Amino acid sequence: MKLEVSHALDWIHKINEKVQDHKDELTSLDQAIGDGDHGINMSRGFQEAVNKISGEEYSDVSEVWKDVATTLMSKVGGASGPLYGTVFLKMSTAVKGVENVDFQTFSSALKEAVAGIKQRGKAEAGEKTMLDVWEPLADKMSEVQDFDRQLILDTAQSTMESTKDLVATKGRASYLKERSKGHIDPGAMSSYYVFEALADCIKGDE
Amino acid sequence: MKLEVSHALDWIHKINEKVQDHKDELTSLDQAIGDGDHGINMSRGFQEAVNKISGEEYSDVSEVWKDVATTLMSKVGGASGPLYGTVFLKMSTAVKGVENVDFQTFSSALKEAVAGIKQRGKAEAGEKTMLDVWEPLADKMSEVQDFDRQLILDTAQSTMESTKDLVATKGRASYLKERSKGHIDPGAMSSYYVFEALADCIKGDE
Amino acid sequence: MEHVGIVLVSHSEKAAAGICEILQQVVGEIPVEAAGGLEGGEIGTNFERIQTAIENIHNEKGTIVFYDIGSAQMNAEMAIETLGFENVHLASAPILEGAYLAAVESSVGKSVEEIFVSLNKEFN
Amino acid sequence: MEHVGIVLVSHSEKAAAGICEILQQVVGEIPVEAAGGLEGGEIGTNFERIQTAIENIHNEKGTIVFYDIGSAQMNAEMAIETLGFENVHLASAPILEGAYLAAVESSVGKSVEEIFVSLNKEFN
Ligand SMILES: Nc1ncnc2c1ncn2[C@@H]1O[C@H](COP(=O)(O)OP(=O)(O)O)[C@@H](O)[C@H]1O
Ligand SMILES: Nc1ncnc2c1ncn2[C@@H]1O[C@H](COP(=O)(O)OP(=O)(O)O)[C@@H](O)[C@H]1O
Ligand SMILES: [Mg+2]
Ligand SMILES: [Mg+2]
Ligand SMILES: [Mg+2]
Ligand SMILES: [Mg+2]
Repeated sequence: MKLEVSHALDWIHKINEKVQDHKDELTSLDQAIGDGDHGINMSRGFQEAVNKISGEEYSDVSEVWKDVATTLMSKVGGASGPLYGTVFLKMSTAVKGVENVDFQTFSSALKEAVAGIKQRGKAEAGEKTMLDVWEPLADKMSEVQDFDRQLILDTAQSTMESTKDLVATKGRASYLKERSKGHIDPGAMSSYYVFEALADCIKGDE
Repeated sequence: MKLEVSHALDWIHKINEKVQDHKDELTSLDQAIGDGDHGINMSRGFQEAVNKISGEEYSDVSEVWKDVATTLMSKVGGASGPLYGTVFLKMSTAVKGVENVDFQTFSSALKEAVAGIKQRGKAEAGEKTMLDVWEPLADKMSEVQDFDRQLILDTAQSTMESTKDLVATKGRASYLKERSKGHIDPGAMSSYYVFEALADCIKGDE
Repeated sequence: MEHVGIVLVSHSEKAAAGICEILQQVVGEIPVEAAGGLEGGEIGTNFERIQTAIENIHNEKGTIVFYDIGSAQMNAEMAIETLGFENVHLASAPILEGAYLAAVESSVGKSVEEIFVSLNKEFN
Repeated sequence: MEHVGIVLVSHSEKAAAGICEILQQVVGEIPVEAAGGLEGGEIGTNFERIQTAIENIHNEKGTIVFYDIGSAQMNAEMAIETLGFENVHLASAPILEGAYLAAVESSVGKSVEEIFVSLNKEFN
C-alpha cells in the first residue's frame, strides 16, 4: 500500500486519541520511575499537533510530519518533546520530495527516526527508553515487504513490555538505577500507542 | 585603659557613621573586583546594629558584641555578614564574664576574631581579604602594652593599602584572578574604617 | 516513612524557589525548603532564613543543605552550627543538579550517608 | 566592546530568572537571557523560548548556553542546531555555578574559548 496525506493526518489524530485516553496511565508510569508528567506532556503535545494540522491544507506527507515535529518540539516540554519531535522531523526529511510514499520509503524513514532518537538522546538499545520500542520495530519493518498490521502490533507490544525488566540508564529514571526495574518505561508505552495508532490507520487498506 | 560598655557602644556608632559616609567608595571597590554590594551590605548591617543596640541596656561589653554579631549575621547578606558576625561573636565570647576588659583582654579577643575569620572564610593571609588587615593588626596589638591610637591607624592603613597588589584567591574577586590586582579589597577597606573608628573611640581616653 | 530533608540556600529568592519547584515536581512528597535572597527580594543570603528553613524540615532522617556561591556557604555553615541539630550536613555539590539527585534518592528512602556517596560519585 | 552572551535553560521559569538576576547583580552589563519553564509557569523546557533567548543576545563574541537537567539539554541542542548561528555552544557545567563563572569572565572580555577552558578546569 501507499501512504497518503490522509493516512498521515489520520495517524496523528489516532495517536492523539490514544494519548488522551491513556493520559493517566502514562502519568502513573512516569510517576513510578520519572517525574510524573509524561501523560501531561504527550496529551498537550499531540493535542497541539492535531490543532495545528487541522488548520492546514497539505499536499504531501512530508509537510504534515514537519508541522507535527515543530509542534511537538515546542509544546511537549519534557524529554519526549525533542525526541518525538526528532522522530517526525527525520521522517519528514526522509520522505521529502517523494511523490509516492510506499512501504519501502516509510520503512527507511523509520530507520532515520531511530537514528534521530539515538543521536538526540545519546541513547542505545537496552537503556529502558522509547528507543527499545522504536529500534526493534524499525528493524522488523525492514525485513518485510509491506505493512503488516499484526506484526506492528505484536512487535510494539512485546518490546514495550520488555522494558519492564530493564534498568534505566538514560533520562530521569536513571537516577533510580536498580529501582527502575519492574516498571514499563513511559516513553516505551507511549511509543506503543504510536504504533497501535499506525496499525489502526492502515487497517482499512490491507 | 579599660574598655567600658560606653566604648563598645561608641565603637559601633562610629563604625556605622564611617560606613554610611563611605558607602559609595566601598561599593565602587566591590564593583571593580566583586559584585558591587559591599557598601550596601555594610551600611545596611551596621545601621541595623546601631538600631539594635540603641534599644537595649547593657551591663557588659560581651552582650553588646553579641547583639552586634547576630544582627550583622542576619542583616548584611553578603560574605561580610558571616565574617564580621564571626568577628564580633568571637570577641564577645572572649570577653564573656570578664569584668574589666583591659587592653590585654581586648588584644586576645582580637586574636580570637582573626581565628574566626580564618575558620569561617577558610582564608589565609595574602589572599586579598579583610584578613589581610585583621591579622597583622591583631599581631601588632599583641606586641604592645596598651591602646596606641597611632599604631592602630598606621597598621590599618598600610595593611589595607597592601591588599592592592595582591591577587584574590577567596570570595568573588577570586574569579578575576590576575585582574583583581591593582584594586584595594573592599573588605580590607571596610576593616580599615572599623579600626579607624576604634582609634577615634579611644582618642579621648589616651 | 520519613525522608531526608533538603534545604536550598541561594543568593536569589527566585532561584531557590524555582529549584524547589523542580524538585517538588519530580519527587512530590519529600521535605524541601527554599532559603533564598534577602528581605525585599534583594540578592544575598540570610542567616535567619536558613535557620528557619532547616528548623521547618529537619527530621530524624537528617537534612542536607545545598548552597550556591560565596557567602551562601558561610551563612549556611553558621546556621547549621548555631542550631546545633544532629545530622544536618552541608553539601558542596552544584545546587540545582546536586539537590535534584538528592531529592530523587531521598524520595526512595535513602539515608544521608547514601546520598552523600552518590553526590561524591557524581560531582567530585 | 561586545561580550559573550549567556543563555540559561532551566525547567523552571523562576529558577532561570533567579539565576539570571544573580549574574546581573555581579556583572551588570553582559548579555544574559533566561529561557525557563513552559507557558503558564509549568515545569519543562520550551524549544521556542530557547531559540528566542539565543536570538535576543547572540552577537559576534558568541553565546554559551547552560541547561539544567534531562530534556533541557536535548531542547537546547535542537534550538542551537535549528538556528544554525555560528559560535553558539552548549556547556555541560552546573547551570548556576557554571553560568556565574562564565558571566564573570565574559564581563572582563574573555572569549568563548577562554571561558570553556575555565569551565573545564573548574567542573570537569
Ligand atoms: N536520553 C533519552 N534517550 C531516549 N529516550 C529518552 C531519553 N530521555 C528520556 N527518554 C524517554 O522519554 C520518556 C520520558 O518523557 P517525559 O516524561 O515526557 O519527559 P521528562 O523525562 O523530561 O519528564 C522516558 O520514558 C524515555 O522513554
Ligand atoms: N572566604 C573569605 N575569607 C575572608 N574574607 C572574605 C572571604 N570572602 C569574602 N571576604 C571578604 O568579604 C568582602 C566582600 O564582602 P561583600 O561584598 O559584603 O560580600 P559578597 O562578596 O558576598 O558580595 C571581600 O572584599 C573580602 O574582604
Ligand atoms: Mg517525565
Ligand atoms: Mg518532565
Ligand atoms: Mg560584594
Ligand atoms: Mg554580594
